[in-house]
Amino acid sequence: MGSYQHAQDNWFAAFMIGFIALAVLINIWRARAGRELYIRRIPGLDAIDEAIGRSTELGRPVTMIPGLTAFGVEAVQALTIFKYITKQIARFATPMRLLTANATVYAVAQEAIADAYNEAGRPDLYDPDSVRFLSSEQFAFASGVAGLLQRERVAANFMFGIFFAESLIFAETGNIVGAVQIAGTVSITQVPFFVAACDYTIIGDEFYATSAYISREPVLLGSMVGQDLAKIAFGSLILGGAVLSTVLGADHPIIQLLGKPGGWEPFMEWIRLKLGGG
Amino acid sequence: MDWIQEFLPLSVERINVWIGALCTFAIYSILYRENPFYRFFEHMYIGLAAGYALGPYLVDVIYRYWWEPIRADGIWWLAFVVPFGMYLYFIYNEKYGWVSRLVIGSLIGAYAGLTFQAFSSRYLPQLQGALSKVLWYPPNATGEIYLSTLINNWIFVIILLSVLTYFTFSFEHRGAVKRTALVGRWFLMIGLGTIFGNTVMARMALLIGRVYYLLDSWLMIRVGGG
Amino acid sequence: MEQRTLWSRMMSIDRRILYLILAVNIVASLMARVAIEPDVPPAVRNFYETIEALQPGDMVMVSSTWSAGTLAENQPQFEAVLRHLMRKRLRFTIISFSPPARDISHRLARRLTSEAGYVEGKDWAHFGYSPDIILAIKGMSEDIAQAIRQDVRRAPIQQLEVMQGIKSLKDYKLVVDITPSDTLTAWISYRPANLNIIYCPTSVMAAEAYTFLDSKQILGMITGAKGAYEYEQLLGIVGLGTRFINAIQFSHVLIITFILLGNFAMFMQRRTQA
Amino acid sequence: MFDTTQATWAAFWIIGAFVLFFALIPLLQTLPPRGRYMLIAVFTFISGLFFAAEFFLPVNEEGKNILTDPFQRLQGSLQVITALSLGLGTYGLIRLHLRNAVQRRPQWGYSLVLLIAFVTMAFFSVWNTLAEKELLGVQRTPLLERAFTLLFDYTLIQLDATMFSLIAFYIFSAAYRAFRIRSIEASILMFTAMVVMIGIVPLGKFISDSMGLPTTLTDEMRTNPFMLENILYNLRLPQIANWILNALNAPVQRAIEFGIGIGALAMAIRLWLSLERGIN
Repeated sequence: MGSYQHAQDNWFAAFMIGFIALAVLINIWRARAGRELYIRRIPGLDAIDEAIGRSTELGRPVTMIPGLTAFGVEAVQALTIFKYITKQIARFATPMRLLTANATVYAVAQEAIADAYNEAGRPDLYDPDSVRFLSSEQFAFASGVAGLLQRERVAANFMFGIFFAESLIFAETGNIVGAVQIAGTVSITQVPFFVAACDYTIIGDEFYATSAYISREPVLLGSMVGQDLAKIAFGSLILGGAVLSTVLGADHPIIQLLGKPGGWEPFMEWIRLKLGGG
Repeated sequence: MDWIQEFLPLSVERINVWIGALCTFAIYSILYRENPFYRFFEHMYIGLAAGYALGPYLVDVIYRYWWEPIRADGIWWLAFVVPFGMYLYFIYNEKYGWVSRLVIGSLIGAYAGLTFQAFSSRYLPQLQGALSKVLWYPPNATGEIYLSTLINNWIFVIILLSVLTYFTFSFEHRGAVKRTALVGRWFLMIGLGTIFGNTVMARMALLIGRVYYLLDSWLMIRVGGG
Repeated sequence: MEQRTLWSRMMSIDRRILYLILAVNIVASLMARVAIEPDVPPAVRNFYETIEALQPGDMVMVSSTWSAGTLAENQPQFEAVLRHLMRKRLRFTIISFSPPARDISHRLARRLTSEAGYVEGKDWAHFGYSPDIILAIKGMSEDIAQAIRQDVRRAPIQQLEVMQGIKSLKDYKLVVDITPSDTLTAWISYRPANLNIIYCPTSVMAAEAYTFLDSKQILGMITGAKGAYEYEQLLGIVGLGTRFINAIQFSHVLIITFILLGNFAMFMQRRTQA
Repeated sequence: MFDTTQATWAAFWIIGAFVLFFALIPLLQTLPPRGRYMLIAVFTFISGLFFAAEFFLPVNEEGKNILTDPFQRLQGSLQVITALSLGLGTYGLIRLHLRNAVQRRPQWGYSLVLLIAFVTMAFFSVWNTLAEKELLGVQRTPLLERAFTLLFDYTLIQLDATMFSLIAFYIFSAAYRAFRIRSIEASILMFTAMVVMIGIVPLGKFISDSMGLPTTLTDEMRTNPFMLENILYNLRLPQIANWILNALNAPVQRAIEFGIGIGALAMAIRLWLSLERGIN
């Protein structure tokens, strides 16, 4: 199947992009104007809460790892989740460690964790040494994390962000020390290993939904709701299109219009014929 | 004895191969435990990789796309491109760091603008491919349609829709929707399982390539192939 | 003190012993001379047929972005693809989107082409390193001479004999993307409308590409070194893929055995504890 | 060969441009924070608008609109800026290790190793690319050949390949010690993985052949789906593995793709309009 050089190849593309852009922008605007947008509580959050509960029972520390995530959208969202976890454990004075591989993420994390203790009303519990920059080299970072997980026999291990092959080493070590492990990542290639070695895994878009749910940030919420509308549109098109294809045949101009590059011309031709003939 | 003669690092070529083997063993020594030998070669690796990139950056990019056009074609306005790009390097400076965001902003803007073509070319043909799957023998079919094709089309549409349902967040999942989403997560696991299997194969192949080097180039043992 | 049963000891086996088992398995299966014929999957067959369908003199773009990190997966593919292109007497140009890939592909291509009597500049050319794949593809789609300017040896594009009758990517018949990273989606997104793509990913990226095979956005795929082996069988040559395949499949057997063993040991340990 | 007047003019332009752009910085510095933010947002928006408009504006018979040719001319300079942004990583790395070495921080010896490797390789790499193009009168010498082969083919490539192959050991160890069939979903994942891992290698064919399953698909089998041979044929491991990959895996990947695509479009719009918080 071909590709698009310009929107003119099939104006349906411009229509779809316009629809999604409007759905996102209108919802962001609604959220900013103070409308309460709804996002469901995903099961991953229950898993997080359960893991927090277990670690407070054991009294051993909790680790949070943003992996090699560079500073960007995912890092900000991972820190939102870490901040939430820190606020929960602050109430029980459970110690925590946040281990980073990126200098910028490290600086922002320090601030976020200090904030979390303040917001939980326990600024006295904040220990600047609990947020650490280990190394920016992949395997040096991984072995640093593995060493710490083993030495401190952590009770729960949270991994959120973007991960590469080093994820295996974290998950394996966490498993050996018997920690409850929750992972959340948009790196699809690492998800299988997390599913195999962790207690619960938050997959792909769920990661963004989790941080939007926690932070209630209008831009994230609005965007999430807008994206949902787009997914519903895609789903309906697939369902409707499959039925139409079955009835009209898969080569019908209407079916070609719905996304095929160059599908606009045959469709207009067909319309002209219909109008001229009818 | 001939093998020993050839094996030993007595020629330039063999010294090179031995150095290659040394590098391999140095990195593998971390499997035993963290050690200075490994650290030494790790840092050498990072330094070499960074230094190597300079040649292609300077000659394939800066010379080819900047200096040549200014000098040979007299496109004078290109002279402004590198100074503007150099604003990036203020990023570590606290006072002037913000000017780097002008360049980063332009790059981000460019990629955002390019996304519209990517969205159309990459995703819409996939959408069209999914919605043109026929679910029953069509009335005006060209060519024969097998029952197996129809079954696979049904499976395709059902899996696609249930996984999409799993990834919706703006409404409560209840009843049938909840069950569909749950099944969606299970289907997702099939896709992840295939990624798992393929990833294992890839990782093993990389190790096999290394062992092959040691056997074939270093120890000079003819390997595999039936 | 925890009671040390057989199962708990099995569970806490030193990982260095595991590493050794894997290494021994690979050395042994590399040395083994077992040859099992493959069952060539449709994706590989289509890959082969797509190149077979081209006419001598047709132009092919080889996008080669792999470097040493994935050498074992991509080198067998690269070698087999170049051999196939030269056997069909096709013209080709190579471009790389990572710095080390530039030198690796150029050095390897020089060796392979000289064996087949291909002349650089006349039968093939290397466009060097380009830092941004999207801009390069979009640029080449309109005018290669303007977008690339000169090949790695500083020969202006217009003066290369291999480029005769070729103005832009629209005049190419095929793209072969040999890659360990996300270059395929850039080719899919920004290529000229009717330029076909065939794909040589590392196995890690292969599973995700089946959706593109289904939608015909790529016409064929060879999966890592294993795919290279199947492709070599179709070509009737012995390459690196053929040398690696035994070690690949026996490492799979080993991994599966140990996943099951680990789970069994854990299950038994829990039972004895309870 | 080398036209000196042309080169002098080029150098003149370049020096002028550098002076101009660096003189501009104190001027930019007078902007208040809000003004700086606005300026960044404007830069982001305008560069995005250019590419968006190139895509959306109607085209003539040649498939071009008014922005297609300007894009062609800008292409090279955008490549230069991309390369400079890639070079930023190198700059940060060298800056960090230079500081480690100069201030004698702990483990500064390793930083020194890194710097020496960097300088040596950079020297030969630049020399190599210059010699390739016979630029500035640089020639290919035996020393260059020998040093570059040693540093590139027998050191960098070997280290790079070995680094990546370490993961195989980690996967194997994790497979034994951490991959647990602890839930329905982990069971589905593991089972699929195992079937695929055996089915896609020749061993899968070997096992199926030795079980006596039919080896080829005849036309009769194709048209008659309920024939016993056809059912048996489809139970071959390679067939099952391929069916999993093509029929079950493809729609899953497509659903993931749709999620990514819609998400990427939404994020592009947020970044383009500078709506993303915490980043800018």
